[in-house]
Amino acid sequence: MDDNDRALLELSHVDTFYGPIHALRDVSLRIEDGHITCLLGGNASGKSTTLKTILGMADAVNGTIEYLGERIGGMTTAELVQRGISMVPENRRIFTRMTVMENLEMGSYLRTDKDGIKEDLERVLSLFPRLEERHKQVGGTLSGGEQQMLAMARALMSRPRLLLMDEPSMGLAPILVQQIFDIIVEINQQGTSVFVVEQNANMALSIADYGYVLQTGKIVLADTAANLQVNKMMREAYLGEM
Amino acid sequence: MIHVRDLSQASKLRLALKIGLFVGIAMQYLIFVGIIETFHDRFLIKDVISIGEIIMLLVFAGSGYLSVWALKKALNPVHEEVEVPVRRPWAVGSGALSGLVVGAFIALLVIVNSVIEVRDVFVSISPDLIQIVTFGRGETLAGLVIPMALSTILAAIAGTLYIVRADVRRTVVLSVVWVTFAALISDLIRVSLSRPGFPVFLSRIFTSSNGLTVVGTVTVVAVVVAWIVFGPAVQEKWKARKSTMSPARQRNLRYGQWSLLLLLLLLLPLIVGVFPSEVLNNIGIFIIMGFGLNIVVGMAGLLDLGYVAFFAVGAYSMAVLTTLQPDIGGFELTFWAALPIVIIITGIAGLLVGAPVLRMRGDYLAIVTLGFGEIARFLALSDWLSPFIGGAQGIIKIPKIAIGATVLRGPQVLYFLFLAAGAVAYFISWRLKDSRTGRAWMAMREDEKVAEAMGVNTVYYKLLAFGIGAMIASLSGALFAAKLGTIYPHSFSVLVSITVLSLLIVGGIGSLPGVIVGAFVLVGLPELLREFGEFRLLMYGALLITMMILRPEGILPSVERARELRKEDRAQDEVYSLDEPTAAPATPSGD
Amino acid sequence: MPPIFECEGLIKSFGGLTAVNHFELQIEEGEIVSLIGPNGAGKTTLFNLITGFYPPDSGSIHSDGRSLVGLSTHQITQLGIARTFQNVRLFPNMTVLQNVMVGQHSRSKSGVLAAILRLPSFKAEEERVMAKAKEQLEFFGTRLVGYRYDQPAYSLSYANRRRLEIARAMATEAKLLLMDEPSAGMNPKETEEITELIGQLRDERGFTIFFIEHDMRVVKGVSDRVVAMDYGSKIAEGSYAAVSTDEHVIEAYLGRVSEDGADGR
Amino acid sequence: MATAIRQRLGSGFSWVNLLLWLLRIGVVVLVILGSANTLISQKYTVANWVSLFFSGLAQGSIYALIALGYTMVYGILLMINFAHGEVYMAGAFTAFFVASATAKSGLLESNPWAAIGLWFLVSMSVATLVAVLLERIAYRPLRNAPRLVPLITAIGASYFLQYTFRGLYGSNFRSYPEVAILRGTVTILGFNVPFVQLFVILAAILLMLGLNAFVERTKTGKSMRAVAEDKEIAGLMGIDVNRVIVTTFAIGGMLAGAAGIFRGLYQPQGISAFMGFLPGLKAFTAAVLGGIGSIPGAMVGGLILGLFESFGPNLILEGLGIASANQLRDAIAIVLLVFVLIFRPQGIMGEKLSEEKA
Repeated sequence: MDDNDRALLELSHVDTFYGPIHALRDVSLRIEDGHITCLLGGNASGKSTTLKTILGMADAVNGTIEYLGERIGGMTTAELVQRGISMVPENRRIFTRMTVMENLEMGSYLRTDKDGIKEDLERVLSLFPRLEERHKQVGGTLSGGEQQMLAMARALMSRPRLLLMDEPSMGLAPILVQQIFDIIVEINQQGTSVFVVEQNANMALSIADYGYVLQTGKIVLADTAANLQVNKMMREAYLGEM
Repeated sequence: MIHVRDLSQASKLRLALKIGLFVGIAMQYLIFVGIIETFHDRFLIKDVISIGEIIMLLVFAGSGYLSVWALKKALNPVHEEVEVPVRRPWAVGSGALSGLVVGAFIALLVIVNSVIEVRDVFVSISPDLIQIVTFGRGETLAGLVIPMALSTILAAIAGTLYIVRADVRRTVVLSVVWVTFAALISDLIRVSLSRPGFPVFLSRIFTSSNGLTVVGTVTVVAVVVAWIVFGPAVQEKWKARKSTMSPARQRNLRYGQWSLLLLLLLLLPLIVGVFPSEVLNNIGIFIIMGFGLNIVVGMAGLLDLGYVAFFAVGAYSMAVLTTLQPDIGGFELTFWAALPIVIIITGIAGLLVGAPVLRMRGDYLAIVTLGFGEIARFLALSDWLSPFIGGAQGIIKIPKIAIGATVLRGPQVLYFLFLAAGAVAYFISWRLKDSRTGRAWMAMREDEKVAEAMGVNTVYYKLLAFGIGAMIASLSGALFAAKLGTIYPHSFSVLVSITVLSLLIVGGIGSLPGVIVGAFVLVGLPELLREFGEFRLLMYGALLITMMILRPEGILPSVERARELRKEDRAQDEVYSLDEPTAAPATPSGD
Repeated sequence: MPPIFECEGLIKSFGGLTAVNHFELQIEEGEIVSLIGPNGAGKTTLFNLITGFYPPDSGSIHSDGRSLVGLSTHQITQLGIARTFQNVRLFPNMTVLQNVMVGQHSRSKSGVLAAILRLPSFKAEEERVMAKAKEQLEFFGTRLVGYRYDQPAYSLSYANRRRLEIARAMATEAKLLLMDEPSAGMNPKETEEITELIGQLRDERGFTIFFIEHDMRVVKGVSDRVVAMDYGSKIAEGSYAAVSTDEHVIEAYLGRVSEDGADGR
Repeated sequence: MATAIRQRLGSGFSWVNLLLWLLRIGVVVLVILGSANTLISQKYTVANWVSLFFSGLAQGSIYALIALGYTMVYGILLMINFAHGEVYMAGAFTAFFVASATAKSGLLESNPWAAIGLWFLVSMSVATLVAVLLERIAYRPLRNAPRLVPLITAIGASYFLQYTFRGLYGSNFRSYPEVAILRGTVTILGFNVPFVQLFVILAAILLMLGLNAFVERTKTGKSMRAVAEDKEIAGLMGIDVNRVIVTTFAIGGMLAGAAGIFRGLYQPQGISAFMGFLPGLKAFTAAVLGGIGSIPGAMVGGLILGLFESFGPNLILEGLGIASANQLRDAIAIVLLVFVLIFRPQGIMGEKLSEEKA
């Protein structure tokens, strides 16, 4: 990868505190346009905090965050959504009391282009045929996998240029995880850049182009996905040195 | 690095206008709601200025003061500790401008009132009121100009005051405050001064039947000025002398101060006279209840809005047990024989109310206890129970309290009973605070689940708090019944609960001296200011809101509660659990 | 002698999700056992079941042969099980000393009357409780002693709050300490210290320790035995070396290696 | 076996539980006994019961409209807007002055429906304004404060508003002008029902249907539901959470304003600045009864409470031999509140709030 390329999103030397906890220490990473980038790490390594920092939900006290060359620190979430960043939260967190269609509608809340929304709705439903079958069902009655799909579909409804995903595999059976990751690849192939935060390293690396490994708030490894897959230190990062 | 922003002239003017508008609306509020007119009946300085007028003048001045304050804040939003000078022309100008706006509001009111009959809707807008707000000129050109001119000038002066030397500012502000305060309690001063043994002229010189005299006012101002000029030096000297004393003498001095205080407390009714003693007793009723509710709300963290129910149970059971009214009770016990029974009955009532609400969340608990309080009143009012507790007619012929053969008569004697009961309530609260029980309560207040995990049986401690709180309230209720000799259901409305809660909050929840201060401010002051009556609860409401927003810890916060109600403490609850979500069955995938 | 802690067939579900599923475990007196597992594995739920925060759907929990099921939290504490919390839960507006003194609650008994009258028994007990509390705080060196005694807990640094929470749990004179991620949010140096401290708690104070931990350095550093959990069930148990190389554990943490290998896309 | 029973009862078998069970049984026994006694004695005719039914329904519609404001605000902010009863009072007061004006100008005579429409327009606007100001001034600064702080503020606001209105408009009771077209009775299935009751019931139902359509179908309504469910995620969608909260207060205020008018139309004793307190408490009861946070719950809860309050004294209390049972009408509504909060805090239609969420 060429370092002179302008990244889609770039964090440089970011420190974040969460309450009294120093959650991110000097984190730098870049997300290339058109690629899948993953951020790996065990429990409590600071993965979610990274996402929150990008979205301005946690304050970066040091460092800069740039999106398409523009500093986005201090922007409201609505401004970020308008600029094409969208997120699939951890634990899915769909609106359980609203129907599938209503959930998707909320995803396109800020958009006013009716035709574009309709187009995206069709695209999204073709990506997730299961949701089409259940479009009138209330979110809370969906299975875990379907909820994950709905959360992804909802995020896509804002027609993002960058999709942030927080632990899409969490709490799902392996077969579903495989399905979800296949869809991530498809989304990426349709032109959306994806940033996946995952604990499930093997799965994430199997689809990503580039990966970072986070350990107690620090980036300890950064390499192409292929290299990381064979890197011995990977396991160490999760399970400690042997 | 100081961020001094450079504001354009236009935005400085806008700021002053904004403040003027804001204060102008507040002024209109005071006029429309009737405060100005009501307080016009009372003089601050006899035949010179009424309280209603001084309120208006203070609001005028306030707009100027506020506008310069806002200007300062706008120029230097971050660093409070750094003085950023506001140049004099701006101070005068901003003040004057905002004052002009406030005055214009009054002029507008006068004009509008002359065109349409506002009084049909707003009862306070009477011809009298128009006279008051125009300072006697009515609907004339002068009536329009005078308020505007006064307001502009006063606001400009106040604006300038904000930037002048601190001691000048203090002198003016303190003089106004103390003169107002002295005028408010002038009745009390008058009564205290005019008693046998005192020369009659003393009371006549300083106070009149309606407000301070000019001499009185000058005296107050003189005292304030003297204090500002000489006070610091005197204090300094005293401190220096004290530090050279031997420890033993210092201790003696402390003892001396305490015994002096005690002596003062004991002699208070004799010093102040009959009517003020009556007021003191009324304050006492609320101080006792304040201590009781402080255990329930302040220590154990259970927001009880129906506390009046226990006061009522105490008063009613005392009344039923002692009354000589032929068709009710029939026990005709003495006060002292009845008291232990009353306390036990009320304690049981506390447990009965406490038991069903044990598992309830804080806000639900508040509403349910409020409901209990109302139910108690409805029952007291009902015909159904009237054979037992008198219904709407209440219970009469409750005998006076006697010690041996001596019947205690008059507020000056009863005072000692209130003092004793207050001391008992204080003592209990104080002793429990630093004990295993108090710690268990506080732990429960801070985090019920964790308190359980530390071995605290929260069921027991909640009941205990309700029980003890109720018993203390019963003490107050029993004295109340015996003091009045008659009780009616209407004395036990939810307003009592709200008053007690308000005084706790004003004094600082959890703080024992705070209870006393709160009771004096919220119960004592309105008693002295009869006109205040109708606006008492208006003020409580406004106080509750502003206290919660600006100073939730109260005037005299207890040390450990100082920041209890502040936002920052929530940081602990919200400490981020890094990547692992906490279990919430609502999102059932967390650990 | 029955083990200090024993549970069998423990099940707890919330709605459709089984957070703890047929879990079983025994802990002997004097052991240090750590519990690891990915997010959402059910670790904290297990702690909540043991301390009576929730009743289990089924299964048994015993301590020293006594059943804990059906007891309320404060009774369980009295029987000698104390805990700390993942996200430090102190009594923020009480002083440091008061926080720890609350820990002594179930080891003291003076009531309202004794307190009001300041009976000699009350005074003696109060002194004992305070001495005990100070003793626990002294365990952490000079950090929480002296002028700190009277500071409110909210004013402490994060690491000190964690220490205070441990001191409070120690003050319950429990036999079994449950610690939920004692190193969470700590920096590497503090983490090292916590590791050492856990060892001392057992060696010097005789506590049996069962703790949840994500930092493998801590787990490796002090555990006699490691238990790994996923989807509510125990997936491995044994020495750190054995568990950390266990295939199930690696899979739980890193995910299954997809069949088609590296070229997934 | 003993362990099994204890396990079933959960971790808290105790005297308190026993007491609660006794209380439950006692209440059921009393209700049955009282009702049976009354019915057997045949003190009241069917016509009596029908008339109680309709007046209960009308009163219940008023409660339901107020309850909607409680429930919507609770759904979004998890706070009890205790001052909501005063918003209702503000509506009733405003309408009184508009009504007097329309009566004076003759509009009420010449074009009554237009006049009544005007009442609604003005008083609902004022009530909305009060509700929105309340949110802005008293509650917004406390958005992140501990739970009890906004409750105390709300109590303060409640008294502040009561005494402000008393100061502004005086302490007299005021009665709405007579509206000719609402006089008279309508015969339904052979029973005479006052037309004004029917008007209140129908208008309230119309408003509630409107609200339902708004919340279910419009984008704003949906965003309200989204915010109620998960503020953070709603924000992630780009929804302006603050605006949604203000909208919620505004809608609650509108409905309470309308309820104020109904009350003024329907009850002869007139309105005063203190009229909001008890209906507010009762509407809160209705909201809890239906399941706080649930919109249909508040509607159903309100109607049930109205009926309960209407039948309760005559049916249950008189059967128990309590004299002047109607004096206790307000008390039994509050007793109902207490029992619902003790035994079924999630209400009829509400989902059980987990302790963490609560």
